Parts: sequence; C-alpha cells; structure tokens
Amino acid sequence: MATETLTMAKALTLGLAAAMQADEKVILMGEDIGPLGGVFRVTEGLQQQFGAHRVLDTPLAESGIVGTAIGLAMRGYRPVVEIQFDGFIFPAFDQITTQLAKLTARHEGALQLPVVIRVPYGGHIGAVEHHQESPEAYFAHTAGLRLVSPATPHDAYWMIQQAIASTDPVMFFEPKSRYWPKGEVDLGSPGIELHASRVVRAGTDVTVVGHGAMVSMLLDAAEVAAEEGTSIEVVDLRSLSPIDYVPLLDSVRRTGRLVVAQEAPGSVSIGSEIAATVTEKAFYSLEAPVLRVSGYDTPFPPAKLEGAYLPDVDRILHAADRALAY
Amino acid sequence: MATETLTMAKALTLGLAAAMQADEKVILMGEDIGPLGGVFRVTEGLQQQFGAHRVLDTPLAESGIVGTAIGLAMRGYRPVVEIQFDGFIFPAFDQITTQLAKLTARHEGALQLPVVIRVPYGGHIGAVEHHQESPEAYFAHTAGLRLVSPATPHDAYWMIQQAIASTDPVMFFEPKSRYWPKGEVDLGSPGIELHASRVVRAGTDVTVVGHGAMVSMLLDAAEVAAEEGTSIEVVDLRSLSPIDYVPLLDSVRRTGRLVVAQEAPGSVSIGSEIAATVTEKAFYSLEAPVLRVSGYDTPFPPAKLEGAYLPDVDRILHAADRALAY
Amino acid sequence: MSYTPETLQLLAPDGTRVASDATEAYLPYVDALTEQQLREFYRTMSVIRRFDIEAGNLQRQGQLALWIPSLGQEAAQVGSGFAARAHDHIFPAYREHAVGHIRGLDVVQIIKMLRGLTHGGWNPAETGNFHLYTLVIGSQTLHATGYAMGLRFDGLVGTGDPEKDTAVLVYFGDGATSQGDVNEAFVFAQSYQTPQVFFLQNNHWAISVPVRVQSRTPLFHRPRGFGIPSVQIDGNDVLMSYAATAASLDAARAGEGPQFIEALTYRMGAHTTSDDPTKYRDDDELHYWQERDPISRFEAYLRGLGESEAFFTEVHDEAEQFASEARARTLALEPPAAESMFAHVYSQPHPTMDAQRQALADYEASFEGGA
Amino acid sequence: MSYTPETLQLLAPDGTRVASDATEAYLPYVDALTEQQLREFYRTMSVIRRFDIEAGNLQRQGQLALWIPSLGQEAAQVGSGFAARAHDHIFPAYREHAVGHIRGLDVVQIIKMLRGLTHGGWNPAETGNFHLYTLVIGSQTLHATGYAMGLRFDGLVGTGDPEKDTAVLVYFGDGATSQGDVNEAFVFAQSYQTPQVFFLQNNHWAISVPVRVQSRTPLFHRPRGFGIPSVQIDGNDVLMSYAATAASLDAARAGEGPQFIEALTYRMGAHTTSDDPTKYRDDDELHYWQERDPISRFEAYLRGLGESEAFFTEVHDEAEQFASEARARTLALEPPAAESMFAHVYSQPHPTMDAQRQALADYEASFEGGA
Ligand SMILES: Cc1ncc(C[n+]2csc(CCOP(=O)(O)OP(=O)(O)O)c2C)c(N)n1
Ligand SMILES: Cc1ncc(C[n+]2csc(CCOP(=O)(O)OP(=O)(O)O)c2C)c(N)n1
Ligand SMILES: [Mg+2]
Ligand SMILES: [Mg+2]
Repeated sequence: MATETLTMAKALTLGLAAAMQADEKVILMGEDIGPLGGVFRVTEGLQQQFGAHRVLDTPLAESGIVGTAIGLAMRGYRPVVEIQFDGFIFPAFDQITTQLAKLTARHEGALQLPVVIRVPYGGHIGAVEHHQESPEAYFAHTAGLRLVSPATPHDAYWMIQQAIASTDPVMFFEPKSRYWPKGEVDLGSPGIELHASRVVRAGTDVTVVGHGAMVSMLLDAAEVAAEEGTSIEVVDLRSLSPIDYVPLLDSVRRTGRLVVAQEAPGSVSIGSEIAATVTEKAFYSLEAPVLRVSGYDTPFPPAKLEGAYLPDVDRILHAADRALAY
Repeated sequence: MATETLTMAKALTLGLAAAMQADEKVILMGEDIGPLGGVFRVTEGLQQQFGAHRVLDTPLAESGIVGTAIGLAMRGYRPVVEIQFDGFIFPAFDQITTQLAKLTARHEGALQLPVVIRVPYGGHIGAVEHHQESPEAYFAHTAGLRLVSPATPHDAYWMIQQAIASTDPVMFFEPKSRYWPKGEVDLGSPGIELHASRVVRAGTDVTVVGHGAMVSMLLDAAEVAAEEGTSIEVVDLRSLSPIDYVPLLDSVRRTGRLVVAQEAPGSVSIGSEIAATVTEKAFYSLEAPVLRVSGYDTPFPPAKLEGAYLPDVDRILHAADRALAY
Repeated sequence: MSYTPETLQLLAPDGTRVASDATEAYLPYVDALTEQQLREFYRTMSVIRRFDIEAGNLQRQGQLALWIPSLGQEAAQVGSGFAARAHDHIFPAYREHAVGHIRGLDVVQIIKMLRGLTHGGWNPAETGNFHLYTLVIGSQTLHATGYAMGLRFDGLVGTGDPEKDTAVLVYFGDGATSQGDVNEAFVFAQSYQTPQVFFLQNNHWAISVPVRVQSRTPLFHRPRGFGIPSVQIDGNDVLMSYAATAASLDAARAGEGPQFIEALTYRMGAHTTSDDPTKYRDDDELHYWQERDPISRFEAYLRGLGESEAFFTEVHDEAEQFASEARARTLALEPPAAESMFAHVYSQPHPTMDAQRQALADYEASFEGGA
Repeated sequence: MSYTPETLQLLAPDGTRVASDATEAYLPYVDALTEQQLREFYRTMSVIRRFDIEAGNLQRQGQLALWIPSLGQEAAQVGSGFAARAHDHIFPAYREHAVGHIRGLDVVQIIKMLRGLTHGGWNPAETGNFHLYTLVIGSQTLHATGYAMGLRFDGLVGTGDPEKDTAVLVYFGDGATSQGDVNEAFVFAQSYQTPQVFFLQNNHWAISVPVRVQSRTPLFHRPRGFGIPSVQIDGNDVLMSYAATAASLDAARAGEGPQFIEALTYRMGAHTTSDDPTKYRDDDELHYWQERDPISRFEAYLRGLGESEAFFTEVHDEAEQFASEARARTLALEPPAAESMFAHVYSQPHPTMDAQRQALADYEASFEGGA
C-alpha cells in the first residue's frame, strides 16, 4: 500500500476511521467531537461517516465519560474517549485509576476493558492554563494501564489502531504541538509493535531519550551537536508503560551516558523512573549519572513563559555536555 | 513539659486539639469524624470538645469536601480534611491537584491556602480493597503541595501542628498500621522542623531510607543486620515533598550504598525520584546502584497476599545484601 | 426522613395489605405472583438473614477481614432482585447479598472477598449478570449507565419483544447520593434515555452520618430535577419493592428512559463489623424499625394467607443448613498463591509483570536455597 | 430549551415593560432603581460589549492567546453584577467580564491572563471581592460554597444588619451543570444552608454541544430536587436579571439558604476566538437571539422613558475611549521575568524552588558567559 504525507492530526483521523471500519464495536466519546470534529479536529468528519451513535458528543463531565465508557466496554464496546485537554483529565482520575485500571484484576481476568483514552498533551502552543500540561507520570505510576505516545504521523496512524485493538485500557497521549507538522505515513504496515521503543538516530557519545513532542526536539539537538562534533543517539520511547528498556540499555551500554528529556515536571516522573532503572540495570556502563531535562517543578506557567519552562534544544545540549563532562 | 507514652492515633488527637485550641480558625472536615470520632478514632471527642461547627461531618463526597475546604480557606479558615482511607482520595484528585495545589500561584501569592489533608495510608492491616494503598507519589509529582508522613507518635503530635501552621497546603500521610503502637512523645518541643529528614540509626555499611510505617521496619532490619555483622544506617524521610536530601547524601557519601523502601508500587514513585536524585548528586560516592524495595507494580492485592506484596524485613535485608554485593 | 404521605406501601408493618390510589397501578404485578413465588420471597429473606448472621460470627471468630451486614434490608433487596428478568443486568454496591443469591451468585464468593482472598473475582456472565461489588461509593452507577447505553445502542430497548428488551438495575445508598459520580450518572442516563432503574436503598445512615446531612429534602425528589421519574416506597415491604421495581424495569425496557426508586429501609446492624453504631445512634430508632421488620411483616402476611407452620419450620431448617454449609466452606478456603497477584493486572503479556513474578519467585527460591 | 411560560421577564424584546403575577414580587427592586442606576446598566453593557469586540480584534492581531467573548450575555451579567452588595463575594467562571468591571476589576487583568502573562493573578481583596476566573468547568462552585459556609460560621447571615449579612454569588454555564462538582456544590449548599446564589447563564451552548445534550429537562428544575429554590428568568432582560438576583441575594443573606437562578441567554459570538460556530449551529438561531439582544432592548426601554440622544452618544464615545485605552495598555504590556514562575508556587521558602530558580539563572548565565 502507498505512503502518504500527512499531519499527525489527519493520521489520527484516518487511524480512527480504519479502526471503526474494522470493528463496529469501536465508538468515540467526548466533548465536541461530533459536528465540531473536536477542538483539534482529530474526529473531523467521523460523525458524518459513522453516525451519531458511534461518535458521541457527551455531556460535559469527564468522570461520567470514562465511567460510562467502562460500562460500554463491559457491554462489549471498544470506547475511544477524547479528553479535550491534558489539564481536564483529573475529574476522571478516580474512574481511571480506581476502576478502569483495576477492573480486569478485580474480575480475575473474566473481564477485559478495551478502553482507549486519548489525551492531547504538552506545551508549545501558547495556550492558557490547563491546556499545556503533561500528566503522564500519574498514569505511569498506576498499574493496570498501558501508556503510549506517538512522535510521528506514521506512529500516530498505527499506534491508535494498535491501542484500540488492545484488550487492556490504553492511555494514548497525543503531543498536540505535533498535530500539524507533516510526515510520511506508510499505510501498509506499522513496522513496529505498540510497546516497543526505537532508536531514531544512531550516535556514539551520549544517548538521549524522550517521547512525543520531545523526539523531534531531540533530533534537532542531535543535528546541532553533530555539527559541533558530538554524536548523539536518540531513542523514541513510544511506550511509557510498559517501558521497553532493551534498545535504551543497549544504547547506554555503548555510549555510557544518558539524558532523559520530557515536558513534564521532573520530580517523581517518568524521567525519574528511567534514571533509576537504567542506573540499576547498567550501573557499570554509566560514565555519568543519568541527567534529566524537564519542565520545572512548578505549575505550567503562563504561556509567555513556556519557552523558559519547557526543555528546548539548548537545554538538551547543555545536559548532554554536562553528561560528557563527567 | 512532660513526656507521655502515647499511640500515634492518640498523639494525633492531642495534636489536633492543641491546634484547635491555639487557633479558632482551625476546623476539621470529613466523613464520620464527628460522633464516631473517625473510623480510626483520631478525632475522638473533638466534636464534643469544640462543637459541631468546628468538627464537621460532611456529606459523602470527597471532591465536595476538598472543594469547600478551599473556599473555607479563602475565607480565612484553616480546614483539616480527613480522607477516610487512602483509596478514597481520588474523587478529590482534581480539586487537590488542579485547584488546591495551584491557587496560590494563580493568585501570584495574594492568597494562601492553609489546608491540611489527612490521609490514613498503607497496608499491614489486612483490610479489603482500597483500604491499604499508598498514593503519595501522585501528590509528590504535583507542584504546590507539601507532603509529610510521621513515623512515630512524637512526630505525629508535632507534625500535625506544624502542618496546620503551614500557610501552604499539606498532604499529611498517616501510616495506619502505626496508629496503635505506643511511643514517647515529648510534649515540650518538636525537636525538628516539619520538612527535615533524620538519621534514626547510625551505620556504616549501607544506608536505607523510608517513611511512615517503613521506618520501624527498617529499624528492625538494621537490628537483624547488626546481629549478622552488617551496619545499616536508617534515615526517616519524614517529608516527602520537599525531600530533605542533606542527611541522606551525607549518609550515602559515607556508606556508598542506598536502599529505598516504600509500600507504594515502585514505578514512577518517590523511590524512583530518590534513586535518580541521589545518583545525580552523589554519583562518585556510589559503590552500587540505588536499589528499591517496594510494593509490586500491581493493584494492592487481596489482604491475604499483602505479606508477599509489601516490603518486609527480609526483603529489605535482601536488598541491602544485593547493594553490598556490588 | 422517614415514611411520608408519598411513600408507597402494600403491606402494613403488621402484615395486612393496604391499598391506596397511588399503589393501584402496581396491583397487577402483585396479583400475578404465585404462592410459590411468595414463598420464595420469604425463603430468600430468611436464608440470607441467617447467612448474614453466620458471616458476622465468622468475622468475629477471625475468619473474615470484614463483614457487611444486610440485616433489615432484606425486603428491599429480595423484592427488587426477584423483579429483574434473567437477562437484565444488575450492578450492586456492596451490601446486596440477597440480590446476588437470587441471581445465582454463590455467597461464598462474597465471603472470599471479605476474607481477603479476592477483590470480587466472580464472572458476571456466570452469576446471572450480577456484577462485582464496588467499594468506592457511587462508582458503579456510571458503569451501570454505560452498560445501559450499550443496551440501547444494541437495539435491545422498546422492541416489545420480552426476550430482547433488557434493562439495568443499579443499587446505591443514601450516602452515595452526594457523590458527583452518582449525579453524573443521572445526567448521562437522562441524556441517553437509558433502560435503567436506579434503586436507592435509603437505610438512613452512611456509617455514622444520618441521611439528613446528605439531604434535607426527600431523596426521591432529586432525580426528578434531572428529568428522571421517581417513587418512594416502603423498602421493608417486599411486595412493594417487587412491584415498584418490576414496573420501573418494564418502563425502562419499553424505552421510557431511566427510572428511580427510593426504598426507605434501615440498616439494623452495624455498618460493617468494624463499626460501633452505639457511638452515634440511639435505641429508639432501632426499635422503630424493628417494629417494621421486613421478614416478620411478611411472615404475618403469609400466615394471614394461611401458610402452614410446616413451611416456616422448613425454611428455618433450610436457613440453618445454608448457614452451616457456608461456614464449613469458609473454613475450607485456601489462600491464593502469591504469584496470582500478577496474573490479571493486564489481559495480555506484560514485561513488568513477568519480571516481577520472576523476581518474587527468585527471592522465594533464595530462602529455600539458603535453608 | 428556550423561553417557557415560567420564564420571568420584565422587559419584552421590544423594550416595553411587561407584568405578570409571577414577577410582582420583584417590582419593588426595580421601582427602587434610580435613573442614574438605569443609565449605569446601559453604560456598562455598552462599554463591555465594545471592549469585548476590541479584545477579539486584539486576539486576531496576535496580541492575545485567546479571547472569550461575552457578547450577548451583557444583561445577565450586568443585572446580576449590580445586584450584589459591595461586601458580597463573587465567584465567576471565565466569561463574566462585565461583572468584574462592575466590581472594580481592571479589565486589563483579564487581557493579561488571556495574553499568557498570568493565570489570573488579581487579588480579590482589591477587586471588589471578585475572585479569579476558573477555567476548569464547575470547580469554582465548590469554592463558592465553602466560602459561603465560612460566612455562615462567621455569623454573617440572618442578623438583619445589612452591614453584616453577606452572600456569595457564583456563576457557571449550562455545560457545567453536568459536572459532578457542581452537583456536589448543590449538596453541600443545601446541607449547610449557605448564603449563596447559584447563577446559571444558560447560553444554550457548551462550545459545540447544545444544552439539550446536558439536559432534556429545564435546568432550573435541577436544584429543586436538591431542595434549592429556583427561578428561570429572561437573561437578556437586565431589569429581570437585576431584580431576581437582588431578591435571591436578600433571601440568602437573610438565612433562607441557597438560591438558584437560571438566566436564559445566548452566546452570540464564538465560544472563544479558537472556535468556529458555523460548524455546529445555524443562522436562524442566532437571528432569533439577535432580536432579543439585551442592549438594544434596554436602549429602547430607556428611549421609551425619554432618555436623550446625548446620553447614548456619550456612552458610545465612552465605550470607544474605553476600548482604545484597553488596546493601548495591552500593547504596552511586558512579559514577566522567567524566574517569576518560581515565586508563588509556595507561600513559604521551598528548597526545590530555590534550587531550580538558581539552576535557571546559572543556565542563562552560561550563555552570557559563552557569548
Ligand atoms: C469514595 C468513598 N468514600 C468513602 C468510603 C467509605 N465508606 C464506605 S461505606 C460508606 C457509607 C456509605 O453509605 P451509603 O451510601 O448510605 O450506603 P450504606 O453503607 O448505608 O449501604 C463510606 C463513607 C468509600 N467506600 N468510598
Ligand atoms: C473540566 C473541563 N472540561 C472541559 C473543558 C473545556 N471547555 C472549556 S469551556 C467548555 C464549555 C463550557 O460550557 P458552559 O458551561 O455552558 O459555559 P460557556 O462556555 O457556554 O459559558 C468546555 C467543554 C474545561 N474547561 N474544563
Ligand atoms: Mg446508607
Ligand atoms: Mg454555555
């Protein structure tokens, strides 16, 4: 099948449509996902295509949306929930962590809960409070959930379909600043499984790892570093829970140095976990401590300060330099 | 003033009473905290003593309790909220993380939010689902909150008063398996500030750190290890956010080895953060990676399995041995 | 917050039938009940009460972590439980032992949960569509509503075919009405016009908190503000509980949207075995409700209908038998293997689970090696 | 979900006064209004509408991240805003620019927030007790209820002393009524009988979702089920909005417990400048509401009372002036210093904030050094 050049938003639309086509039990639920097509237009046209019973504009209540999605999954549906913005997922936190995440265990496997929760997340879009957060750590600490985040249109197209096919709940984090840049999508094959991480640029001096919107920034940083004579290997995490440590540890064993980059605050985060685990598993290979580049441990600041708050190419390079200085 | 021998539950009752006596703006809110005195009897007698307007049996709605506590704090009150059990805090998650934690920043300092949220937490009590969890990582990842957890009746008595005196929101984690053992309480002086950690047993071979109910277990482990010829230094974290790293780094620089113990699942947890930070700050001192002993990354299992799920003396010693084997 | 002029009732506390204009519409449901069914009502209430007492004893003897008594609420549960059809789905809170029993749930499953062996662990497909208990107050109301949305999307509402039309029956308590989730369930249910009956057991207490703290207004007024029709019934009257639930389920299945029943009843025992009700409530209230006991009331009614002494003796013996079997089976229960905690966190293979299962096994093996 | 026979109204869309039995009780409030006050209503509505348009332009010109128009909702806001006493407390959602203006909030504070310079950042003690905007739908209703609980605990209710008795006025939208938090606010408000008025601006849309998705039943029925009295008013009638709010606040301050007003109005513009309403609603509806415009209706009323052309010209000029000043001050706004993000996360010193502030400073200094 052909390769197409698509934005991530469009790739997601097509991925959702493909999943809905393949299985009539797949339904979409959320706020403003019907005629409006979602505030990011990811569900654009899908209500027209599949009808109002498969693309539901729900009442404005996140706990209600996730709670009823659980009930629908019990009934055999595969609900795909859209949370409008990262910062609005918290009213649903109890239903996600205490019900959705635990119900399969509570049923001792007699019940599967194939619910996908799509969360547009992250900064770089200059938006007001609650619209630029990166809440993935909360869910990565929660057993029973799977977490993934695509960095490219290709991955977005395939990973959303793989997530919907999963018989476990999947939190699907969409890096909203990457909705619009275009990329090649191979419509024929995903090429990689949902929970695998991937080396997206080979290098020898230092490894940097990140997910979502961070990946393109890491690649930019690697480019700049290369001009300055430093060879950075870039790993796209892709899956945040479980984390596929194989390529990462491989890489660290070669470079001896690791920088983890994320938009979320650093404390008690995925970055902390990667640092702790990689140090444990590759202790004798590390020439430097695993360094983290992240949002500060503050609320996401007003938009005009996001440039200072969020990791950028310079901060990534600065951390790589620090790692190399050990 | 005298020293008394008290249970932690009773020390908390007295600490709450002292705070209420000292400041009439201190009020208690929660489910069943009035005539019943709370399911753990921590507020026993306080409604009789201070009246129904200062000890409120609220409607059964955690978001409502925290949300109205915020409003009361805006009005100049100092609400102390009791969440009945760890697993029931999640309906209030949005109000805690998105409102309580952020409102001072949102007001650019014009508003202080002296709200304390008491959370009986942790296992070892053989109770049913949702009654044995350790959710502190979720809050430690959230900027704007302070988190503390006493390990002894003395600390409980003083830390609850210090928490209430704080002009920032404090999550106060009470290790429920430690409610009943008695300990000495110096009613004259706290001896240490709210956010300080403390070496509670000196040692030279390996450092172990934990909080809440874990501390007495770490001390037990150190005792056993001593008999076997290994000298363990034990650090009581006391404050989970911010973490006071000074005594810990000091200790690790001497022992070269660190084990972090906690009841919570290990992934993306306080243990991960300590491992990452200590490794970064004491890289050249570490003879072994920081090892974690924790609950597994599963939901808290049925009570009959808690013995296998929760860290115990043997698992702590096993980790210490592993650290020493590097 | 007790009986009001609006409280629907068919059996007075002394076991005599009462009639009113308001209950007229419900008579066909009651009239259609066979003697056998009436006996079944009595039998189930009696068996479950006896079992309930036994389970409380087991807890006191250290065999259970906790027991949650349903004492006093048997009529509300048995009437409503029998009103559901086999293919209806039932979402309980955590006190609906009688309903579970009616649906075919082995009560030892409840024992296992409260002994600390499982978190529920039964398969609703094998227990008459009786779903798991939910301990987090109110959460199940949204699951029920979602399930009912699914029934509607599946076209199983208002077809007129009794084999097809299906409804959901969801239980919750007076304390639960304060939770956001329960009110959101009302919102979704009315918005999607779900085939669903909300069954509120107002047992007057949420642990130590009296219902007036949750609401100064009769709780059956609440759903009306959401556009959900409601009735308040005498929940200690098994006939009324049956008839109101049957009628509401019929309406729901017929496509008339969600329905709501507030059953006034009373938690005659402690909240759980961990609770001490003497701390917060007085004997007068208990006596008031003891005089309105659901079982003795129904016994009087059956006796009035001419039921034989032999029947009551038989039920008594059956109840004893049931309880002692439950006890014996409880004592024979084995703890689960430690590695079972990794088994169903995910439905598909998961590297963290594999690694931690292995770590636990290695750790345990290290002792055997060392010994 | 438009006007019903129960909708209270004092001014018809053509600006003539209407009377009914139901509105009789409100007449004293309106009769007591001076000419000066009526002019102030008009002036405020006009100034805020003009400002609103200017802010939308500023957004389109890249000066703001977002604008949230209040176009069409001026009567609901201005009537209710003027009804509050100086010492009452107001908890807005995020669209109540007119109310803020009335209370003395500098509208450039709103601009700063939507330009991305602050998350609000004003001090309610300096803005007439007009609290911060809350962007998370419904959260503020619980804060308002807690605040009102505090007023009651402080003994500032039902004393009969107008200097003392205080109430809370809280705004929220039709979409917000579905949130658990809003319904929990009703629970707490009725349980504690708070001195509080819930003011629902039903502008018929929650972004693209019509109000019928949230509720098939008129929303002012909802609070009644919780035991909270309510009225539905024509929210585009500034006199009715004023009178209903004043009467409800009086009742709340007098100790009659929480009150509820549903103001039927219409969001005539986009949800925000990010929104495109043509995707989901048609012109007919807009035209229907344009004919019920709050400002032209009130202008007609004032003209009917004999107001001079000079007054309208003066207001027009003042509105232009107001808007152009707001523009000029917007363009002069400076971004905050980066380290300000660490300043108020905690109210007391915090080692993490100190360390990260220092790290940022060192990092920035490293460039200067390197350059
Ligand atoms: C979210 C949540 N908060 C608190 C609790 C603790 N708790 C267990 S039962 C209960 C009272 C429930 O009262 P009600 O809904 O009336 O049901 P009942 O127990 O009377 O049947 C409480 C507060 C809980 N299980 N879940
Ligand atoms: C908890 C939450 N979910 C979603 C959103 C996104 N959102 C912003 S405004 C809005 C619609 C609100 O509608 P309504 O309450 O009627 O107020 P209106 O905007 O019409 O004034 C939505 C869904 C949000 N701000 N908060
Ligand atoms: Mg109850
Ligand atoms: Mg609206």
